[in-house]
Amino acid sequence: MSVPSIAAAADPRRTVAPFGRRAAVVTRAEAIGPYRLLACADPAGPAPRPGQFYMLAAARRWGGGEEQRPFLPRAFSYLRRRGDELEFLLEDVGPGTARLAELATGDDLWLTGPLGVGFAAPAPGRTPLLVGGGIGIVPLVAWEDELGAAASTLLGFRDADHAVAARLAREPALATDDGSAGRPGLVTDLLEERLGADDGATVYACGPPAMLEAVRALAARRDAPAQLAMESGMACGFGACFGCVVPTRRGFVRLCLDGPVLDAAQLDSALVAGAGH
Amino acid sequence: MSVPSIAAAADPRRTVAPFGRRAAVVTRAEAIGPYRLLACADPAGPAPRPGQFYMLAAARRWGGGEEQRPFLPRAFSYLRRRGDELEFLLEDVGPGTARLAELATGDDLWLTGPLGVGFAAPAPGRTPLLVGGGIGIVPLVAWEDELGAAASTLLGFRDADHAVAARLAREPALATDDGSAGRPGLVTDLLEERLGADDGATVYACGPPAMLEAVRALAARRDAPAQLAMESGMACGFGACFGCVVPTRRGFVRLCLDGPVLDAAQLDSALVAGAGH
Amino acid sequence: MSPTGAEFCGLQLASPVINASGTFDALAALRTFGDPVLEAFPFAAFVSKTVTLAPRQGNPPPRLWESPAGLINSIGLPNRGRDGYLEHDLPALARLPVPLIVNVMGFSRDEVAELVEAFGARDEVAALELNVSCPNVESGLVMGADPAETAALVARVRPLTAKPLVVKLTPNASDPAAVAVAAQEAGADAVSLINTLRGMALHPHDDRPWLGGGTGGLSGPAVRAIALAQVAQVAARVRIPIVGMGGVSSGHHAVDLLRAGATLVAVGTESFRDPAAGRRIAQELEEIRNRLHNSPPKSGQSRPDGSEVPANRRESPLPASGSYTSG
Amino acid sequence: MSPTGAEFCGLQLASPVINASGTFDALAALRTFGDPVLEAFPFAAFVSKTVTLAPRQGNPPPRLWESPAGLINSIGLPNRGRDGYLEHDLPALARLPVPLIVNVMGFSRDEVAELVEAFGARDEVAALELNVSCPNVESGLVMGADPAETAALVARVRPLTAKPLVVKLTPNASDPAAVAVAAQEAGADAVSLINTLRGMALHPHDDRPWLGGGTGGLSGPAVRAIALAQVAQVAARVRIPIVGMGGVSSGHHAVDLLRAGATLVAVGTESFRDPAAGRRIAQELEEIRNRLHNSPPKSGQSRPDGSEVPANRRESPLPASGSYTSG
Ligand SMILES: Cc1cc2nc3c(=O)[nH]c(=O)nc-3n(C[C@H](O)[C@H](O)[C@H](O)COP(=O)(O)OP(=O)(O)OC[C@H]3O[C@@H](n4cnc5c(N)ncnc54)[C@H](O)[C@@H]3O)c2cc1C
Ligand SMILES: Cc1cc2nc3c(=O)[nH]c(=O)nc-3n(C[C@H](O)[C@H](O)[C@H](O)COP(=O)(O)OP(=O)(O)OC[C@H]3O[C@@H](n4cnc5c(N)ncnc54)[C@H](O)[C@@H]3O)c2cc1C
Ligand SMILES: Cc1cc2nc3c(=O)[nH]c(=O)nc-3n(C[C@H](O)[C@H](O)[C@H](O)COP(=O)(O)O)c2cc1C
Ligand SMILES: Cc1cc2nc3c(=O)[nH]c(=O)nc-3n(C[C@H](O)[C@H](O)[C@H](O)COP(=O)(O)O)c2cc1C
Ligand code: FES
Ligand code: FES
Repeated sequence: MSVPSIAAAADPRRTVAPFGRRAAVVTRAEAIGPYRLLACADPAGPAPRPGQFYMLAAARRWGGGEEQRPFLPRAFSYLRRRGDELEFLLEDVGPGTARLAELATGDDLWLTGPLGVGFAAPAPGRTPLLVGGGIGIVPLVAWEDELGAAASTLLGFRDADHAVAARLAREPALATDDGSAGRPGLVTDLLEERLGADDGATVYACGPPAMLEAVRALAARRDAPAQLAMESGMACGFGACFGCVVPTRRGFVRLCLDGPVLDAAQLDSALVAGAGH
Repeated sequence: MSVPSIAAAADPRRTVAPFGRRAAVVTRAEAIGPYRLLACADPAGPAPRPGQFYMLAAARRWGGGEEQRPFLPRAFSYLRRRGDELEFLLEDVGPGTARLAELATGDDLWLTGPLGVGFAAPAPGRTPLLVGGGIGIVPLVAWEDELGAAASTLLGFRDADHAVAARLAREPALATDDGSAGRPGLVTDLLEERLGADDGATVYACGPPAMLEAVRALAARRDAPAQLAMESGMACGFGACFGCVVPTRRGFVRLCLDGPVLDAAQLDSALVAGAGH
Repeated sequence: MSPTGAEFCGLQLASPVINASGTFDALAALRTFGDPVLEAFPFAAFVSKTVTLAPRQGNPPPRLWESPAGLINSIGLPNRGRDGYLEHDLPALARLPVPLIVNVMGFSRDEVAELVEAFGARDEVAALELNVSCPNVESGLVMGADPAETAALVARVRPLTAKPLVVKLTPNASDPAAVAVAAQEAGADAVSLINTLRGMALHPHDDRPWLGGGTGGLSGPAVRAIALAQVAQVAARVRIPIVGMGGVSSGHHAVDLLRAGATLVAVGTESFRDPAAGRRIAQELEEIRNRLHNSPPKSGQSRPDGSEVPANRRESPLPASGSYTSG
Repeated sequence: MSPTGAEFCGLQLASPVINASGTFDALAALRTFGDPVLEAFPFAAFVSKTVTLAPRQGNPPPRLWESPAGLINSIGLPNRGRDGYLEHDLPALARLPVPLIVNVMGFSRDEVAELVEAFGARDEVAALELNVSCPNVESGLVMGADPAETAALVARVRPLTAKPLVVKLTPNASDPAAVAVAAQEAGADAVSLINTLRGMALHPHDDRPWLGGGTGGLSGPAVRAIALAQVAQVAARVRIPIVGMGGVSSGHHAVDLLRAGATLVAVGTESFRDPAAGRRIAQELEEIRNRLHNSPPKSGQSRPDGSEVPANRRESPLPASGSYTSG
C-alpha cells in the first residue's frame, strides 16, 4: 500500500486546519429551494482551499433524532468564504443534515477543518469545466469564485425546485431530469456535447456516485483530465479511523486525507459502496 | 410478598388510564419562578385523581442531551386539570426535565396516564393538612382543588424565588430556608406547630425524601394519619419493570402501581435510595 | 394461519412479536389500563417474568440507571416463587387471550427440573423458557455461558415435559452459537437471545455502584447491533427456531432480526417507553413485509442527482461466522 | 512525577489519558493539523493502530455504521505490516513527544512472536500491546476469549522482550477476568480493556450486511457501562495495572474507570468527534481530582427542598464478581 510522502512541500490544494474542533456561531440560515444555506462566523479558521471540507455537528442536541442519531459529525464541502463567514449548503437526507437544517442564527456549531485536499489548478492552456449534480454544486461554487471567468459550469438537478440553487453559480448551463428548468436530461449529456466541441478542458465534477462514474467514463473516453470531488462514509475526517477508504489503482486511499478530490485517472470506478443515498 | 387483590372494586384513588401512550399538544409553557408550567391538551384522557401521575416525553428529540439522555419517559404528578387541559409543573434538574422545559406551545408530548394511586380522603371528622416541599407542591394543588376550603396547606421553599410557586395554592402558610419569604425555617417546623394545636388532622405530604422522612416521623410521633406522595427511579410507570420499588413493612412495593401515595404508617422510612437529587 | 401470523414450536401466533421476559406485567397492566389490555393484547404470546423455585424480594433499590440509548437494570428477579405463581398468577392469567410462556430459572439443575415439572404439567402453560443467564451455584459457572453446562441442564429437564423448551442464551459468552448448538443437541425446541449485557454505573457523587445489586444488565437500542450479530451467528449453526430480541423499537428492527434468521421477535425495553409498543411494532412489521411483498428491493439504479439507491451492489453473502477482527 | 502524572509499567506519563489503538493516527493528524499536533499532543502516550506481520489492505467499504450512541466499525486492520511499519512509520514517529506503544496482532503465536521480537528490539518503542481479539487460525479459537490460549501466547512472547507487555482483552468472552488472570500469571505487565463488542447492521434496503467485512465492532458511549463492569471485575482479580477504555468522552467517565480500578484510561471513538478529546478529557479529569482532593464527597445531608445529595447512604462494597442476574 504505497503512501504519499509525509513531509511533502506545502500542498497548494490544502490549507492546514487548526488542531481540534472549535465552536462557531450560526450567522445566517435560509432556504435555497429545498436546500438549506448555513453561514457561520469562523474568525479562528484560516482560508480554506476550494474542494476542502469541514466536519460539522450542532453543539447542542446532536442526537435524539431518528434511531437516536446523529452521533458522529458530518462532512460538508464549503460553499463560500467571505471574510470570517463560512457558508455551507445542506441537503436534508437523514438525521444529521436534518438537525443542522434546524439551526438558526445564534445557534452554536462544532466545526473541524478545513480538511482534505481540494482541486488542483488545470494544466497551463487547459480550460476548467465544472460539472455539478444536485448538492454537488457546493465545492464548484468555491472553485468558480477562484477561477473567475475562465471557468464554465454545467449543472444538473432533479427539477426546477432543486435548480433554484443554480443561482449560486455565475452563468451555469442547466439541465433537469424532468425538463422543468434548462435542458431536459442529464448534466452528463451537456458534458458530452461540450467535450465534443472543446478538447482542451479539464473537468472538475461533484455529485452523486452514479453521475461521477458517468463523468469519469466520459473523460476517460475523451482523454480529458478530470478531478472528482467524491463522497464516502466518514467518522473522523482527519485520517484517524480508516473508515472512508475508496479503491484506487494504487489501492485503498483515505478519502478524507488524500481526497476528497481525486484524480479520475487513478480510479477504475467512481462508485463507492455505502456512499450517496 | 403479599399483593393487593387484583380485581379490587374500583379504587376511588385511581382512574384507569387509556392503554398505551398518546400524543398531546402543548397549549401553554410559562415560567413560575424557577419552575416551568407546561399545559397540554389531553382530550383523549379521562379525569385523573389527585396524586396520580403521568409518564411524559417530548415526541421530538427525546435524547441528545447530556450523556445522550433522556431515553426513558419521566414521571410527573399532574398540577391541575381544567376541561381537556392538563397542567404540569417541572423543576429542571437533569436532561429529561431540561428537554421538557424547552417545549413551547404547539410542540408534541408523549403522555401515558393517569397512573398509580392517589390520595385517599381523610377519615370522617379529620381535617386535611397539606404539606409541600419545593416541587412537592404539585399534587397538593390538585388535591386542594378537590378538597376546597376544608384543606389547609403548609409550603416550604428554598427562597423567595422558588416560593413564587406558592401562588398556585389557595392560602398557604409559607416558610423558606433563607427566610426571604414567609417564616424562616423548614415547613416541618410549621407542621410541628400545627399538629401540636390540632390533633384531628390527616397529613398529606409531598417533597424531597428528607422532608417526607421528617413528616413521617412527626406524624408517627403525633399519631396523625399521613399519606406521602413519594418518588423513586422509574422506567415504565405501569408496573412492568419492577424498578421503582420502595421498602415497606409488607416488603417491596412498586411505587408506580401501589403508590406513589403510600400510607406513612406502612413505612419504616421515607428515604428511598436513588430518589431525589 | 393468517398471512401475518407466525408458527413457533407448534404454537400458532397472530404475529411474530412477543414480549421479552421481565419487561411486561399483564396483571399490573390490567390494573393500570383495564380490560383494553386483554382486548388488544400487544403481544402474540405472553412471556412471564422469571419464576424461581423460592420467592425472591429482588435487589435493594436503586434498580435502574439510564445509559446512553439504553437502560441498566439490576432488578434481582423478584417473584412469588413456584407455589406463589401457581396459586396467584396462573388463575389471574386465565383471561389472557394469547399463549402463556413461563420463564424459569434455577440455581442448580434440580431446581430447574422442579420448575419445569411443575409448570410443564399445567394446561395454562403453552411453553417454557429456560433463563440460563444465571450462575449455577454448585459449579460457579454461568450456565448459559458454557455449552456443556447448558447441554447437561437441557438433558436433565427434556424428559420432564413434552411442551416446547426455549433456552434463553446470555450474550456474555465467548461463543453463544456453541451454547445454542449444545442446547439443540440436548433437545431444546428453540433458543431465544439476547439477554442483557453485564453493565455497571457508579454513583454520581462517590465511588460506590449506583445499583443496589452492584452490576446489572444493559438493554435497549445500545445493544441492538450486538443482538443482530449474535442472532445471525446462531442462525448459521442451528436449525431450531430462534426468538431474536435486543433493542427492538420499530418494525424495521424486527425485520432485521427476521432477516438475520429469527422466527419470532421479542420487545422488551421499548415497552417502558410505549406500553403498546408490541402492537405498534407488529403493525409496522406487517407494513414493511407487505411493501416488500409487492415490490422486491429495487436493483439500485441511481439517478444523476442520487435520489435513488446507489447502483453499486455488493453481493457478499452473510458470513457464517463473522470474520470479525476488531478495528 | 507531577501531581497529574501517571506511572505505568515504568513509564512516567504526563497524565493517565492515552489513545485507544486504531482511533488516532499521529502522522495523518500531522498532515491535517500541522505541528500543533506534536506541540500539544493530546495523549500521554501514543498507541499505534494494530500492526500485523504481513501488510493488509483492510476490509472493502463500507467500513462504518452509526449505531445508537455508538459506532460499528469493520476496518479490517489495514496496515503496512511489520517491515513497512519499521521502515516508514517508526522514523516518521521519531518526533513524537510521548512514549510509543506499538499494538501488534498475529494469527498464530509464531506470528506474534516475530512482531514482539522486531518491535521489542527498537529503542523508539516503549511498550507493546498484544491485540488478542482475533482468531488463532490454527486453533480456530479467539485467543483473547480463552484463558489457556492467552496464557500460551504470553508465555511464548514473554522471554522475547524485557519491555512492558500489555494484553488487550476482548469483551466478547464469558469471563474476561479469567483471561486477565491467565495473562498475569504468564508474565503480562498489564492488561487493557475493552476492545469492541461484536456487532452487525443490515443494509437499509435489502438483506445483506451493510459492512463490507460482514460483522464489526461496537464502540462509543453505548458500551461504556459494559467497559466499567468488566474493568471492575478484572480489577478485583488481578494485581497488574489496567488500561480502561470503552465509551470515554469526558473526565467524569475517566474518573469512573479509575475508581473501578484502572491505572490509565484510553480514549477512542470520542476522538472522531473531537480530535483533541484526549487533552480535554485529561484536563476535565484533573479538575475533578482537584475538586475531590479539596472537598471529599459530602456525607449527604439533605436540605428540606432536596437541593443536596440524598441523606441515605448505602455502603454496599464494590462486589468482587458482580452477583449479576439478568432482570
Ligand atoms: C467530503 C464530503 C463532502 C460533502 N459535502 C456535502 C455538502 O456540501 N452538502 C451536503 O448536503 N452533503 C454533503 N456531503 C454528504 C453529507 O456528509 C451526508 O449527506 C451526511 O453525512 C448524511 O448524514 P445524515 O445523518 O443526514 O444521513 P444518513 O442517515 O447518514 O444517510 C446518508 C447515507 O448514509 C448511509 N446510512 C444510513 N444509515 C446509516 C447509519 N446508521 N450509519 C452509517 N451510514 C448510514 C446511507 O447510505 C444513507 O443514504 C458530503 C460528504 C463528504 C464525504
Ligand atoms: C411519581 C412521581 C411524580 C413526580 N412529579 C414531579 C413533578 O410534578 N414535577 C417535577 O419537576 N418532578 C417530578 N418528579 C421527579 C421527576 O420525575 C424527576 O425529576 C425526573 O425524572 C428527573 O429526570 P432528569 O432527566 O431531569 O434528571 P436525572 O438526571 O434523571 O436526575 C434525577 C436523579 O436521578 C438520578 N440519576 C442521575 N443520573 C441518572 C441516570 N443516568 N440514570 C438514572 N438515574 C439517574 C440522580 O439521583 C438524579 O438526582 C416526580 C417523580 C415521581 C416518581
Ligand atoms: C474505527 C476503529 C478502529 C479500531 N482499531 C483497532 C485496532 O486496530 N486495534 C485494537 O486493538 N483496537 C482497535 N479499536 C478498538 C479501540 O482501541 C477501543 O478498544 C474500542 O473502540 C473501545 O473504546 P472507545 O469506545 O473509546 O472507542 C478500534 C476502534 C475503532 C472505533
Ligand atoms: C427491567 C428488565 C427486567 C428483565 N427481567 C428479565 C427476567 O426476569 N428474565 C429474563 O430472562 N430476562 C429479563 N430481562 C431481559 C429481557 O427479557 C431482554 O432479554 C433484554 O432486555 C433485551 O431486550 P430489550 O433490549 O428489548 O429490552 C429483563 C430486562 C429488563 C430491561
Ligand atoms: S473519515 Fe476517518 S480516516 Fe477518513
Ligand atoms: S416504574 Fe416500572 S414497575 Fe414501577
